[in-house]
Amino acid sequence: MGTLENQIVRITSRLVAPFIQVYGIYVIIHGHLSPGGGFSGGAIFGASLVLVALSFNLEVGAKQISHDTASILESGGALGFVITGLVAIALGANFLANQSAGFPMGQTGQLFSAGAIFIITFFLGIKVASTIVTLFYNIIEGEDKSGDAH
Amino acid sequence: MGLTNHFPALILAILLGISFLSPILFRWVRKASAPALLLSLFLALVMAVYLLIQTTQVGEFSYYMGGWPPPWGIELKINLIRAYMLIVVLAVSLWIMVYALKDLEHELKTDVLGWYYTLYALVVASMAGMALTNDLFNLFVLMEICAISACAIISIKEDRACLEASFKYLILSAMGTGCFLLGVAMVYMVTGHMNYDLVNEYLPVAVEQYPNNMFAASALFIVAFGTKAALFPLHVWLPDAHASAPSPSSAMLSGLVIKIYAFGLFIVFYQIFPRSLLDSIPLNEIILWLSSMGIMFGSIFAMVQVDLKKMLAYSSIGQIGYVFLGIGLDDTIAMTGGFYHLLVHAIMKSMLFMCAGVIIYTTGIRQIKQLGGIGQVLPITMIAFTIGSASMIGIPGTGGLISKWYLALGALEIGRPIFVVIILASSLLNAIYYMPIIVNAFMQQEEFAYEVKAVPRQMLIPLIIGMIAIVFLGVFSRPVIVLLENGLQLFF
Amino acid sequence: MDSVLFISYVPLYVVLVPIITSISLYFFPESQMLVRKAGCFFASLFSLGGVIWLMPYMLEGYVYCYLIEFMQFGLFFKVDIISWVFAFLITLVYFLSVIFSFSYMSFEHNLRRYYSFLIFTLGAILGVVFAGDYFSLFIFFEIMTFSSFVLVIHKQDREAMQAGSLYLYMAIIGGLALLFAILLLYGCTGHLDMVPALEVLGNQRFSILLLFMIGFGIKAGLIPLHIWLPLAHPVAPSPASALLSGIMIKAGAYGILRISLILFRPAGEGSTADWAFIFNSGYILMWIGIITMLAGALMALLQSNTKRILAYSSISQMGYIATGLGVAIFMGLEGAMGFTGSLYHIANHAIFKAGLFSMIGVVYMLTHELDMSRLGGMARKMPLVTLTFLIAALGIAGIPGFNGFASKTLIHDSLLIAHSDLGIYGIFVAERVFVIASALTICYFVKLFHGVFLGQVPEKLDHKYSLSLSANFVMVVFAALVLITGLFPNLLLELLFIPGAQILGFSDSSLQPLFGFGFFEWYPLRKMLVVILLALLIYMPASARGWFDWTPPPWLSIQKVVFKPLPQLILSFFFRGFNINDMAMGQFYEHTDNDNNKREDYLGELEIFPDSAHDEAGQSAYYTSGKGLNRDRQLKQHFRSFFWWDQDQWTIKNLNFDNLLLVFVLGVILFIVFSYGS
Amino acid sequence: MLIKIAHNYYYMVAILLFIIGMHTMLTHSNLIKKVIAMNIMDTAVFLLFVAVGYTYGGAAPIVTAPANEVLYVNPLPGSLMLTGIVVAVSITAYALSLIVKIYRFYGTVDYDEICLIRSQE
Repeated sequence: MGTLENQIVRITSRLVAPFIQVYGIYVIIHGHLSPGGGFSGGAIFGASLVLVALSFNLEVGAKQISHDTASILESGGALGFVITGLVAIALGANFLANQSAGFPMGQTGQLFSAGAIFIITFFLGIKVASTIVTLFYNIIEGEDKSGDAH
Repeated sequence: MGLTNHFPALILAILLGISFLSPILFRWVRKASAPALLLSLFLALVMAVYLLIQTTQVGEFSYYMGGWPPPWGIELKINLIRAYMLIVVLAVSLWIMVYALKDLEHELKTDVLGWYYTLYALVVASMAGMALTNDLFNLFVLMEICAISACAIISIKEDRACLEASFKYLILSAMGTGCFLLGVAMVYMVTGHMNYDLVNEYLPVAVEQYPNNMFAASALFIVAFGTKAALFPLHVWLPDAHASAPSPSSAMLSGLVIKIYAFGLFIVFYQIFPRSLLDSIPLNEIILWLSSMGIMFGSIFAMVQVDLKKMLAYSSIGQIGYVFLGIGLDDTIAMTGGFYHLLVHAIMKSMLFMCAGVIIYTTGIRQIKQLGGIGQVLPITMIAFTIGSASMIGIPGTGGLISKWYLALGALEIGRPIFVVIILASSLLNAIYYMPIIVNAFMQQEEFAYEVKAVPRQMLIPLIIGMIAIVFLGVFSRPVIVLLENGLQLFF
Repeated sequence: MDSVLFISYVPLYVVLVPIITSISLYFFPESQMLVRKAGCFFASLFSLGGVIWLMPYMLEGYVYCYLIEFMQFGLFFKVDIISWVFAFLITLVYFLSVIFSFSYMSFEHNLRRYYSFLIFTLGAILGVVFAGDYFSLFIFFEIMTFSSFVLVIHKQDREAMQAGSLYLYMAIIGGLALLFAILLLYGCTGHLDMVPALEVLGNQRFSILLLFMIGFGIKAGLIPLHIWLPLAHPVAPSPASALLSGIMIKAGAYGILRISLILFRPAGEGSTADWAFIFNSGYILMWIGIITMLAGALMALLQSNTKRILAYSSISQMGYIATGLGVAIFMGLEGAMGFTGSLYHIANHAIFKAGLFSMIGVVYMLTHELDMSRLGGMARKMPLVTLTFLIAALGIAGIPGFNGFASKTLIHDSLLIAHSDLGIYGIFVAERVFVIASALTICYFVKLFHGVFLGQVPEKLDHKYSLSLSANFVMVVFAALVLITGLFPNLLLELLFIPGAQILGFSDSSLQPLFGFGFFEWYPLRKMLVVILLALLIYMPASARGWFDWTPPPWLSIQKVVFKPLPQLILSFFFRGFNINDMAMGQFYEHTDNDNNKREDYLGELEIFPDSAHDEAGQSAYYTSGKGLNRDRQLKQHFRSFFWWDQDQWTIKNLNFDNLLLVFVLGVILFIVFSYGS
Repeated sequence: MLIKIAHNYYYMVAILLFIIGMHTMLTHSNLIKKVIAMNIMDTAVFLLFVAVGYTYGGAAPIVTAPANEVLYVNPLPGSLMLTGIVVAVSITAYALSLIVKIYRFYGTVDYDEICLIRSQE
């Protein structure tokens, strides 16, 4: 359906989406430096993907990130979090330990600082973004099936 | 030194890890997913047993997440009672999972099995976390995780009853956790801490300064835990949720999930609240009377049920009352009984739900009146049912008697024989609704009228284990009782 | 008497061997009857042998056996001579019943279950009498109840199921009463040993005694707790009836004996125990016994079913035992005669009642007929049965030369002594009632004997009967036991019962007359003659005018008057409450399944209910509450219009209601907390 | 009394929000509105928490600022509430997905209508 409103929405969202994504990534990787972090950034990033899928259709959305990929990423993000915690144990400190486990702390205020926090935030970002996408797909697909059921 | 120091965190890490891993495993290496879940539950159980042994040797000890001590970091604390809870949770969930593997194939679609394992591991992980954590806010988060995943293992079976029941459960438990969070906010406002021990340290002063605040908080806590644990008038969600869920979920929910909240209330009452608060306002009285009403009404409601699983669910309302009675009686002996009942009921109610699951699996029957003569065709299942019911009634030789004995003794100890009467009356009511089922199942003259599938061995073995466990708990109760008595001394 | 302690595991083996045998026999396939019979035979023989082996130790002291860590309190066996008497009776009667089962049960179904539970019950009953503390006693008592339940409902027809469910519920109530009593006792004393403890019980002694009496009285069949007995004993297979009537009810008597003569006794010398309390409890027990005796005998006279006569006769004979015990209690340390009398009667009753049930069982086995009106003339067909039955009946009637005579004489004498010592008129009345009840006993046995063995043989039953050797053996042994005991009454008295009385601390002056008691002197014989004459006086006119066929009106039945309405009332109260509760609280217990979502959910529930109510009490409760249904419906409408909400929407899934409930509870708790706090 | 209340106005706002949420929960039959009400209730508690942690004139507790700043806002409630929000979001998402499925069965998300449909079956 190529109505005008549709076109406006599509073009705008196509224009805006990359910026949103970049901003999301920014928020994620600056989680230890400024307000924000894995959850906020992930939510922003995930919203951009949802935006694309909403303004176009499911196939286009799926080209960006498919349902399966999203759910695998979701598990992977959470697993990464747990593994980071376990790495600390392997390094001889407590679970989820940071400096005491010997993660490099870097210079305060720099991007690569705060040791494991950075990694954890990153994994969290992946997890949250993919969760939002998965939720979206789940609900949308449920709607689709309901059309058949009625 | 070494890996064993990290066991408290490793238990959680392993359970969370497997819960995130299992959808991936299920997608790529389908055969490995179920054994991996069992293996990790088993590993966690081994660690929990190790923790228990360690506590008996060195006493209470803490684990700081990330190496941060309490005011800043999250603290996991292990003492005898917590280790006991942990073992109960892990052992019973491992046992249920063995049964579930077969039953779920029948009750669920294949493609959601991986997600079921995820949710199951999440429920177990959150319960283990609730047993271990020493931080109010963590407790809140874990309660929410537990609530969502518990709802999800109901609604994963997509029929209407399950969906509605789990929606209702979700809303009510969200209200419950809302109340809990409000209570936590009030405690935080006056103490500035979340850690149990620190809160406990600062509360006596705070109670004197802001009594109203703490009164409100205590009421909120009771309602929050009461809703979650199905304390009597707040139990409304339970029968639907537990009856409509797939049988392993019912076993899990009735056996463990409601218990962990009772444990939470125990922690709040006896570890967080100062004695002066409990003495000045009748919190224990409220718990006592609510639980007594639950014991009586749960049994009475169960009597008129026609659906087997629904009857079991109502019976759970009565039985959770015993645990709360133990908490409310405020006496070491009674509390020992309550905690013992927690274990015994976890096993027997799970086993009864498994029996119901076997009956549904093999015959498709849910109505009680259709069960006449079923003992001839499903002997082991019905013997398991008999032993479970006997334990519910409190027949000697089963664990139910021991817990009732201790509860009643505790009630006498503090001079409240009325609760003994309630316990015994409820035993009678239990007999009235369990006995006819057993008698009809075994002694009816007519043949069983329905078609019966063969029972898979995988479903029978857990039942046999359960029978042995109940009889064992009834006969050799001493070690557990001693453990509980030692563990409860910390709180008095 | 110096009592020596022996530590031996024989009591444990004696209890465990039958139990283990029974469990292992259950796993044998149905077809291997020989193994099963042999297993039962040898298990009961082993128990008998073990009990006999214990005898020399018994005469010198106690045997202890302690299993620590078992069931929380440890399993504790302590066998003294009183326990031993019971155990010996149990194993002896069991041994004979097992042999009798071989021939009797060969035409029955479900033998695997029968033999397993038969022999299991043996272990449980032995556990009851060997138990050295109240907790062990309670455990075995309950196990005994549940395993004997299976024997009661063996036939599985409607009658058996009804009797069984009544038995089960009564027994569970009894068990809970026992548990409560034991809990209270433990709360008072801090231990559960069987030692005198009247002083420490304080204010709770009355409730403890009452609860114990309810718990044991249900098993013992004392009026008014006897209602299950005449239903349950006749429906069981005859060997099992023999055990139920001969042995099982003695467990109740054993409990009463242990409670009243050991627990409710002052501890040691110079204690300030409340003898008035002891006297009152004994006096009441005696009267319960007297009433039980008379009412049981009267009810037995009015029955026409042979096994039911025997069941009522059991109730009546339990009355004798209770009377003897009551006298022993209220006479304090002077009550040795009453005690020995009732212990003697327990032994005698076990033998002749088990024998009588076996003989009636033989008749039933051969003719498949229990009703006296359709039997008759069996004396010609089964001479041996007739002879043995006659001996056993003479025993129970208390004719000199048979065993019942000795024990009844002792109990009667104890009443006379009590009257002459205390001079209470009530005891005199009791003694007269005793005589009348004894006469009635003779009457109903004459009636029973006449109905079954004399008269014309009905045409249907007029053929030749042959009987297996084992059944003959069992009957002959029972008759021989009756005769031996009856002819040498002092033998057992001096060997077992007097030492038993010595354990309980009865004074020497009261024990003295029992040595060399002159049973066959003119004085006791004269009493018996009076009884026989009285019996003839009653029987002649009554049988001629057909008084024995009178059916008592329903309002005389305790079951109809008290025991049925009571649960009905309670249940219907709950259902009614349930109903109102339902209206007010939004039907929250209702079903969510598709097929149960009718608007009038509660009505639907009630209509389904009769099928799911498995016993009469439940069903009648349903009907009682059903009567009020219309009124309730109107009430419901009223309630609906009362709230400003539209009540129609308040169904199970109504979250509004649930949330409101939550808020309401929160509000109530807040209110309570604040009202107390400030 | 009134002045006390006025000083603690944020508590009052939080309680007001909580009551609004509860009222919506109780009176509205639309399931989605119920979920929204749940969120309002949660938000009330979050507000309360954050208000508890706030210090008048305090700055954001970021280490990059020069060290002469003395007053910091307590960061703990804020970060805890972030977790709380995550939890609330996940519950909302789950509740909404359940509502979608309930809609599939009944064709409506209104509670009264669901009851009506069920009573007519």
